[in-house]
Amino acid sequence: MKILYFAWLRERLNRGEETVFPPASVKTIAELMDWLATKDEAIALAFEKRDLIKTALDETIVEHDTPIKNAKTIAFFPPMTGG
Amino acid sequence: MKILYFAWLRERLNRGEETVFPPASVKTIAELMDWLATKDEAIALAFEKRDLIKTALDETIVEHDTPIKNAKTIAFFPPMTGG
Amino acid sequence: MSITVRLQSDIFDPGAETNAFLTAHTKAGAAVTFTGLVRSDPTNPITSLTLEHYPPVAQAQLEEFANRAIARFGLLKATVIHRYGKMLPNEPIVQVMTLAPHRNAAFEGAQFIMDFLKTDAPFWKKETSPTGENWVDAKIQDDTTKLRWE
Amino acid sequence: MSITVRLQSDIFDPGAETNAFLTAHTKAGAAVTFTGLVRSDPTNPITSLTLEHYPPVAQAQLEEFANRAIARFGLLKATVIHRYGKMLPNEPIVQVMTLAPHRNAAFEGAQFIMDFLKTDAPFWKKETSPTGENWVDAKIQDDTTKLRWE
Repeated sequence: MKILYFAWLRERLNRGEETVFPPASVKTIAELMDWLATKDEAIALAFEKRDLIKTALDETIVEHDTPIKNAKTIAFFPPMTGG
Repeated sequence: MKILYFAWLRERLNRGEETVFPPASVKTIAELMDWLATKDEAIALAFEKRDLIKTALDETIVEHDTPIKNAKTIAFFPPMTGG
Repeated sequence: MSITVRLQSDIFDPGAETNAFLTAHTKAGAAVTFTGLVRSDPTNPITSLTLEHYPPVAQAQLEEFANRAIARFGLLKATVIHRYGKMLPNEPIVQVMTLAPHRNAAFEGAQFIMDFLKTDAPFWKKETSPTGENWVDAKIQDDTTKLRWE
Repeated sequence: MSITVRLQSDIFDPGAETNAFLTAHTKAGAAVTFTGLVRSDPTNPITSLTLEHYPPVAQAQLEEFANRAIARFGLLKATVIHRYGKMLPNEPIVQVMTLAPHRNAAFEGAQFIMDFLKTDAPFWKKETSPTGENWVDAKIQDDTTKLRWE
């Protein structure tokens, strides 16, 4: 599963993407965030305020409680500031 | 005193302006409209629906009950349709 | 001067006017251009539109609306261009441009000016169609729309 | 197609885009162009602004907002141009253009697209100033503004 990071998340983690293999017990995006946080202290810190992290699953913006199923790409990013 | 007519008022009356000399008893625009109507049947007809006639006194848009005083120019016109 | 009002019979170039309006301005973050076009609905086509106006009052009223928009919405700049005389379908009739630090001010400033322009600036439209000439009726809806600013 | 969404790093010409958008269109009576500019307030000047984006999602979201605006306000046409990469003060960042039979639809359509673009399209702004770099915080006000369309 490919993970993408954008904006200050990308800068803080020093990477824009990575490939991870979460166990079958990780069923939702929220659970994926918990699992990523246990593996990496920088992620744990960056994900501390959960409501400041937005997510997209296979290029569709979704809520944290969305089931991952067979998703190929999950993106994490801060609230948008375009325009 | 100069009177100006615009749009369909001008077309119906066949004139864009005229000079009139109302008596001293004509004190407001509404009274001027009454007086003009007594002098000219086309004006009487055109002024029949008073709320469809807007007015300006010396280049300022005003209500019908405005005193004329020493006004130089009074304009009559239909509701505006610009833009 | 932060406001400009131009009445002219010549056609104007909407994009060139926008670019001329968008000169560098400290604090500018948002610009809105509204362009009113001569509409010729295929179910009721017109061959031309003629606008009559009362020049000094039209100029003064548009300057007043622009100044009130500047004060009310904190605009940095506002320009109104309004044509008179004969024009053809799809040609521009009017353009209102606003510049502001943020988008809501720019949008609302332009809407405010257009709402008052529609009902309170002395312009009158006459449509010419294959079947004759017709003075356009004022819309009650325009009076209602304007009430949102009270 | 009545909607166009373009993401690009190159600067664009606001007026030329407006003119290209204003092609003759039956029923068109009103056009609105909103242009967002790189703001550099003199009390807190920046040297440049850099926009990061998530390309496929940004494209899809903007197309969705434009299509929803077309359906909701009866627009004839809508175009969104959004830049990414590095840009300088006073340069255009974004332009939204709407074409409609009447002015309220054109204004509201452009406002609707901008309101959703601000909060729901994946773009992120980083300001560079003489004192360093700073990711711009999202504004709660933008979430509130969007609620007017519910």
